[in-house]
Amino acid sequence: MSLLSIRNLYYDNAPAWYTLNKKDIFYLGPVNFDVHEGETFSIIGSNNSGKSLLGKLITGAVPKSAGEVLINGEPLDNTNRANSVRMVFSHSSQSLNPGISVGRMLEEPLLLNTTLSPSERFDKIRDTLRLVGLMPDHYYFYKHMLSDGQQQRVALARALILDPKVVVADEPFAALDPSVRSQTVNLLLKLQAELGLAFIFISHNLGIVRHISDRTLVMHNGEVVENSPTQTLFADPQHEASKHLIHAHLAMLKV
Amino acid sequence: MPNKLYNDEQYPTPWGATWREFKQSHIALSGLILLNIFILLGLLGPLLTPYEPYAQNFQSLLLPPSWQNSGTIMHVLGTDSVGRDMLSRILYGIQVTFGASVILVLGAMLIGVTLGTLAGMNKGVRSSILNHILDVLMAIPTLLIAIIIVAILGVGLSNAMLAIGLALIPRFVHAMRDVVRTEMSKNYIATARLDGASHWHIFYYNILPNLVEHIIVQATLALSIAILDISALGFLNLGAQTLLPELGVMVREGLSTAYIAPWNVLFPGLCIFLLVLSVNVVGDSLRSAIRNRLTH
Amino acid sequence: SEQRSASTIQSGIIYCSESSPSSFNPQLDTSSTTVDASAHQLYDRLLEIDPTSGKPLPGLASSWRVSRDGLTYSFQLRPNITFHTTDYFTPTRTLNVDDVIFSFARWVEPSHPYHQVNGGRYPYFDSLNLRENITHIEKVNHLRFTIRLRQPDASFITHLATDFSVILSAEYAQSLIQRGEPERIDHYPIGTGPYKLSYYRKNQYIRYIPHTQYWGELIHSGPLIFDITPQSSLRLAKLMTGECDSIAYPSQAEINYLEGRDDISLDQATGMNVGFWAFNTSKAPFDNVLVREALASAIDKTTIINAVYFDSATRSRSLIPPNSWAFSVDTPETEYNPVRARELLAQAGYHNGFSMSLWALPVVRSYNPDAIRMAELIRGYLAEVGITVDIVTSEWDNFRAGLDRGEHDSVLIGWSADNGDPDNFYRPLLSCDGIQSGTNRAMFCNLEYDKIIQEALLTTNIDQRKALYLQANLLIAEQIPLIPIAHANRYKVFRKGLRGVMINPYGGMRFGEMHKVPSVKDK
Amino acid sequence: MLRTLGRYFNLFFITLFILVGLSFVLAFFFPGDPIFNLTGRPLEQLPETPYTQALADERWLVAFWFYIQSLLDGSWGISTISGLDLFDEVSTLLPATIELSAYATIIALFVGIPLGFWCGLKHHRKTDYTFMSISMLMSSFPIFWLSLLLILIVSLQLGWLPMSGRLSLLYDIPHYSGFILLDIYMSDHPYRQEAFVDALRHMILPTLSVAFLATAVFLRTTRRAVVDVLEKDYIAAAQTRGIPFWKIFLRHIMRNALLAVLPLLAVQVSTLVTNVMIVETITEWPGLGDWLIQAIYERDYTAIRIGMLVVSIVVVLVTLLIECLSKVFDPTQEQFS
Amino acid sequence: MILLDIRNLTLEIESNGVLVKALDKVSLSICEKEIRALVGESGSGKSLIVLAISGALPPQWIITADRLTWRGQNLLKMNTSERQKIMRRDIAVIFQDPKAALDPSVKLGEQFRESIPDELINVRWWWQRRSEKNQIALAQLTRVGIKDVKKCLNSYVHELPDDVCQKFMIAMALVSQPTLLIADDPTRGMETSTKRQILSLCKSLNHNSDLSILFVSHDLLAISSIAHSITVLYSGQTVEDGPLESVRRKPFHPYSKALMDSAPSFRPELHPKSPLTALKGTIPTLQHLPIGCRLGPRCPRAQKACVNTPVPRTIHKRQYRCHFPLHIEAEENTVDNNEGENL
Ligand SMILES: Nc1ncnc2c1ncn2[C@@H]1O[C@H](COP(=O)(O)OP(=O)(O)OP(=O)(O)O)[C@@H](O)[C@H]1O
Ligand SMILES: Nc1ncnc2c1ncn2[C@@H]1O[C@H](COP(=O)(O)OP(=O)(O)OP(=O)(O)O)[C@@H](O)[C@H]1O
Ligand SMILES: [Mg+2]
Ligand SMILES: [Mg+2]
Repeated sequence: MSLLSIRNLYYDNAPAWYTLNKKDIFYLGPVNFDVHEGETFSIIGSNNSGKSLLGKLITGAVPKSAGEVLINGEPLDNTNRANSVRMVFSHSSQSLNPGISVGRMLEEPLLLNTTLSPSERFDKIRDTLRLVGLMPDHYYFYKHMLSDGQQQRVALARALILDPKVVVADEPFAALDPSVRSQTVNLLLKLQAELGLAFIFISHNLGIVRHISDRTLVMHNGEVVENSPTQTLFADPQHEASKHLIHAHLAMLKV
Repeated sequence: MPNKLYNDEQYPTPWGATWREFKQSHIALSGLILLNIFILLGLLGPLLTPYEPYAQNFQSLLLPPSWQNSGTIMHVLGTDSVGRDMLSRILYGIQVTFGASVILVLGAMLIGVTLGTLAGMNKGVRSSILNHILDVLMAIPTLLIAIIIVAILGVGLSNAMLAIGLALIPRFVHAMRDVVRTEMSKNYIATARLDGASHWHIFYYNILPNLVEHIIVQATLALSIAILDISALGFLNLGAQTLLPELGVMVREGLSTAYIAPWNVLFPGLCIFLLVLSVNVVGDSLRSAIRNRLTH
Repeated sequence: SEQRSASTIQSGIIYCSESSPSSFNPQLDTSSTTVDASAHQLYDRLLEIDPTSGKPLPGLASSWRVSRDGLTYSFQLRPNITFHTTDYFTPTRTLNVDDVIFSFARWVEPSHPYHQVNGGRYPYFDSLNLRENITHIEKVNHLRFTIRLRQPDASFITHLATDFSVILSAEYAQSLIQRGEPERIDHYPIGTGPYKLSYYRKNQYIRYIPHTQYWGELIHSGPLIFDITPQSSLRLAKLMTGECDSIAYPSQAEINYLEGRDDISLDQATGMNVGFWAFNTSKAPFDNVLVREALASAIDKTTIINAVYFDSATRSRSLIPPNSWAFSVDTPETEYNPVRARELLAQAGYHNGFSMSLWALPVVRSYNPDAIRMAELIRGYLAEVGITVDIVTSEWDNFRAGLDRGEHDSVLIGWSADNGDPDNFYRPLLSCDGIQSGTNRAMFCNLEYDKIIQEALLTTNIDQRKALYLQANLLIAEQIPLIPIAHANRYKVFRKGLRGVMINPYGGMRFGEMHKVPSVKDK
Repeated sequence: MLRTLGRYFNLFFITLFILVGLSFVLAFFFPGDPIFNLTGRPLEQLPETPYTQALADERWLVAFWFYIQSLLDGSWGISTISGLDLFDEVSTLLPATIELSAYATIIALFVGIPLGFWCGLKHHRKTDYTFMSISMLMSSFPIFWLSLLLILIVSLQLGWLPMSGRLSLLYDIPHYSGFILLDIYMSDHPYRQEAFVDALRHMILPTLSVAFLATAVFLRTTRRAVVDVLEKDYIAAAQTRGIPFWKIFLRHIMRNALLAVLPLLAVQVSTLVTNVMIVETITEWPGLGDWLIQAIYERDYTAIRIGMLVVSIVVVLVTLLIECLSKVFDPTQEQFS
Repeated sequence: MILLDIRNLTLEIESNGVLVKALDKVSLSICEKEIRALVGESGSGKSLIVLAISGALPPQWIITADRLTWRGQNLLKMNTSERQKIMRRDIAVIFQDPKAALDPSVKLGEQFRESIPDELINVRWWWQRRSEKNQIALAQLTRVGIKDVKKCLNSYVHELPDDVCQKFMIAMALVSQPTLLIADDPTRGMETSTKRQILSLCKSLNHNSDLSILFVSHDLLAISSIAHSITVLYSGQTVEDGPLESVRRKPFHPYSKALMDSAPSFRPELHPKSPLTALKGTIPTLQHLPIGCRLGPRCPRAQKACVNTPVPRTIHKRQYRCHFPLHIEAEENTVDNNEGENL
């Protein structure tokens, strides 16, 4: 049975009749897919195809227009969301609060979603910091004292601290350079192996996608155009859009 | 070993970084020292004053400051036309003017920050109406509000404070609304919201720590406005009344003898000037310290 | 032409006055502001008073006669006296008896159509109760008339020469009635005086232009401007920068300062005025003589005078200043004695003192340049005998209204004489009638006192009158309805270029005789 | 852009309505009889009109409707103290206030903004620090004290300039527009030239007092904006494209800095008006501020009501105008926040 | 011929009162027709080099170099107008953040026209210039693959998505027909197909119009598909420099090796989901630079000698700075490799 199922997810931001400020209208959907335990599920697609939006829809950061997100067969809502599906946002300079320390940042989900005592919380935070390869001392650090890679780890720690089942990561490596990126990739792989996490991984870097993901979903203009195992996709893309992306990637490799 | 990298170093908190930037400037430090002196004088003034502010010494009317030929050391800054010691009155005046300003700024801040946060955190019709009304209110000059309030409630320091407070609230609202709104669009707020945080929690836990500095900067701005306005209203006889040793009132009272005893106008005015200057310097330096901290 | 234009424009006189007149008719208002702005500029009287001797001189009336019984006065008017021609009125005839009769009838006859216009109160005449005394005014021919009195009044002639007995235009009044705007008569005045009104902006300025057909001598050819400047310090400043040629009521503190300047002239004379502290005797505890005496002995007048008047005033013993013929040195005074003040208070039953309001005149007046400062000083003294003082001061109109309603416990105010007669002090300030007319701020009504001052009017014998006034002084010293504080000197402060300035101890400013010589420095 | 204009137009009318409503309601808050506060006369003395009828019957909503009408046709009531028609009063006083504020603003703009640019371009150099310190000192002056000091020194000590008023009262200039220089120019007064010079001399002190503070503020805001713009990547990028500095300055620096300064200036309008009002009372400039403050001393509630309405409408109008301009010119702000 | 020659470029920044060397003796040269890649971790100073070349550094920073020349002319000694001339005609720069490098208040069309040098248009009258410039703009934008060109020229920056701005910047840089294009991370966040399009454009310009490129990026895949030579930067120091192929095959510097290994695309042999090789730790911040070789604390081969800054050494057109390089069986390398790895 699948851990996370997306059923007929739709999104559109067609403005209501009374709003004067008509924004660009974007339609997304229908989206259907399943994610299994311990699986890495990648979403690729061209710019503005709605990948990030899909990620937000899944986690509930943006309200969906229609459809269902099921976790273990149950609809995802405010009561079970925090413990099951967590999001790591793409732009790292805005994903951590500069005004509070790492410890407080990590404590927040615990405060809101658990009934742990302060000392238990502290222990949990320390463990999670270790888990993502940081030191307990980082508890007292502020955002500006951390390097990009460390910041990404903190964001990850924040996502992991509630022992979720699914982590949605939107371009977690985009701001990282190759060597730190490798560290983080290794970390993710390790965590997945240890905790049985499912990852939904949104990226432009097809090299990494190919390396770490089990299934890949291709989006184009808000629609899912292909959803197949990664190796199959890279070997034989079906849709025009996927062909475009994958051939371009392979072409660069060949040189 | 590699992770020990940072351990031997004391990293400042955001506050510490601001302070470090702040104290690099001599001007900022002198401003701060001056401001602290004023705060001390405001608190301890009554203990330091050589005379009661109302005590009239009929033997020494309109004495010039002590460094002038006919001045005496008994009245360092001279006396006014009813023989009250200038220095004592100024010390009390600092307490009245500065104290009233601080109190009213605190009040306006409390209300303004609350409203501003509400406006910033709520999108939609509610906040946009609130915003427009407040923007319009902000455009109405303080003096006008003071006039209306005086017309309704009569003159007096507390009414002047009320008027200036009313005029200051929109400033706080405006500033806070903008800051909160940008904060609200940050990803970490979205993350917190996904954790099921309530509005109040988001505000208290996530936004407030980033807001404090802005609030302080706004407060210094407001404080200098408040001091200027309170004394201006006192000067115009729309605020504190004749008998209160308020600095603006003292300038007005000194005016009747301005040509014979210019120190009666000079010293209280100078005191307001220095008070405002110190607040401005501190506020301005704080602002640039925050800016520098963010860029470094 | 440069030269010519410069001199003509500079020949205008600017006088910095202290506040806005409430109207341009001194019959309606005894305040010096109104008087200064109208009495001698816009109007003439039947008679004038010689400022030095105090004797009556011919005015619009070229001659007059008093009957032997002192009850009939007959007057002969000058012929061919023209009224002002302005944008709002063009006269068709010259002055005649109708105008005089109208001017008197307005305040004498309650049934007169103009009597109620603009308030219907004529404070000067009301306080003297003159109306009761005039039986009728009779036209003999168009330039001759007689006035008949009920009983002889030694001061009647002087009353006719005061600032308030101005002659208005009956023709103008008639035309206003026809247009249905009678209230304009006091705001858009028509008179026979040396100047006519050109423009008035409340709180800003009054512009007069010369009345070219003036019957008297008119030396000055430029405009006359009253620059209304309530702040005394600002008036002084304007005088120094040359923005004013003369100013009203220089603050006493500034006089010394002005003496040192060579571009400014300073004339002074003891004023016919008195500044005093009046107790509201209709209110407890001030209805108690002991309390009043205690208050009187609690303050040190000398210090107060020094602080407020800066040696430019005479300490007063009684209501009248020393330069009045009725003045007598024998009047006793309450000494400064705080110990006794406490004892008196204790006797009156106020062992722990009490609190009272002290109303301080909010404007500068010749008799009190700075009532607020005086009030602060008094508060200091009273605190020492255990009395808490709440100083009340508000805008002048409100202030007066409050006084009229008797809301005050005590008030710092004063009186400037309108003519040289001592009755002008004694009657308005403390007689029972004075309460009605709003001049008796002590709300003091003592039949014995009224009897004394009434008697003093019936005789023309100076010694007899003087004795009677001394008797009144004694009564005041015993009852202490008010504490006379000082008689301020009158000053005329003007720039050196101004000529023809004269101090009139009895009344308002006269600009008719002034003119300006542009000095080298001014250019 | 049209939409922005339309929105501001709407906003202005809504604001106007609120202010008019406020002034109507104020009449009830002020001490005394609301009808008297609205018209300046007691009910008995009022002529029989639908408006007075509505007032008498206490049908306040209807009365409010007529009140708006009466405001529109200029019958604003009379002053309780002077008895003068308020519309006439305001129309003579308002130009004086506008004149003073306008000249002060112009001076501040023409001194403060170029200096601000200069300091911004030379930022962190000696001149910049000097100007910054000076402007910091300048902006800390209490306006009334500053004005007094100027009078004490320039007028009284040095005797260079007259200290009060708008024109020596000796010149009898008829009132056409209310703007004194224009009126003198239009009049056929024989001493026109001297009057003109005199008016200019009178103008200097009050204008300078107001401009002094405004200049300091303008200088600081402009400098800040310029420094901020200079630190932007696009300036560096333009430089690396080899575009000459003056072109960069004109097209990029000036434009963006001014766009950043403009909304800040809108906030300054109310401070400016407050300062103008205070200076008016000190230098006896016959404007609305002096008049209003006089009115409050005398509890002239009809005058306060109208004065407050007029001043706030003018201020709001100017503020909205500036904001609207900045929205129109600033493409990044096109949305209506 | 060498176009741009940088030798021992040092840049000192004041940070909290102390001067720190953000760039420490960086050397780099670009020949005619060469495409050189500049890689390095985030914060290693790549953008600073770009700024130093283009002369856009804040004036208070101290820049020193043995050589910083353009076709033999010393750029540091030039006055503004001479330098401007070179920047206008020969060198084009694309900044890292395209949106920030465009003026928000000026329409893109105007900015584009502004950067077209007058020499490129040969029309008689000045009023024809505008339309001529517009023609050029249209052509250029179409070339980089912007779809709605007219709309793009009529928009402000904030109205366009990131990737369009990026392409716009590239088009604007290329319009002056420069000899050298310096592109700071031009393909960040681009989808693969667009990226490829841009890269082939660069390539063809390099081929046909002899355009040299300094290509600054993290994207090893993109680099490997386009660059001829590579310079690797670590924490403000050049660690290795040489032809791309040989560096990729046999990196001398441990850091270069780690870098090459980190790209899974380069290692088809790697099993999916197997861990990638990575150095421990992170790049030091400017305030805490280690002395000597800055990789020291993270280097698997580090030894005591590493506290001294290694001097650059050259072998077969390749340069490296390491005391204990890989793949070089040099006799002076006395230290046992195992010991290094345990450290
Ligand atoms: N609340 C929202 N959050 C994100 N995108 C939204 C939202 N509402 C509308 N959109 C629109 O969705 C479209 C898709 O944007 P999205 O960021 O998901 O693309 P993307 O595939 O992530 O692109 P990129 O590869 O550049 O990150 C955009 O045009 C955006 O305007
Ligand atoms: N304006 C500045 N003030 C102070 N330090 C700066 C400034 N700009 C850059 N730095 C510092 O210089 C170092 C090099 O930064 P640079 O921007 O060149 O890195 P980069 O290699 O371009 O990184 P990225 O790949 O993320 O673009 C960094 O440590 C950075 O903190
Ligand atoms: Mg995205
Ligand atoms: Mg960079």
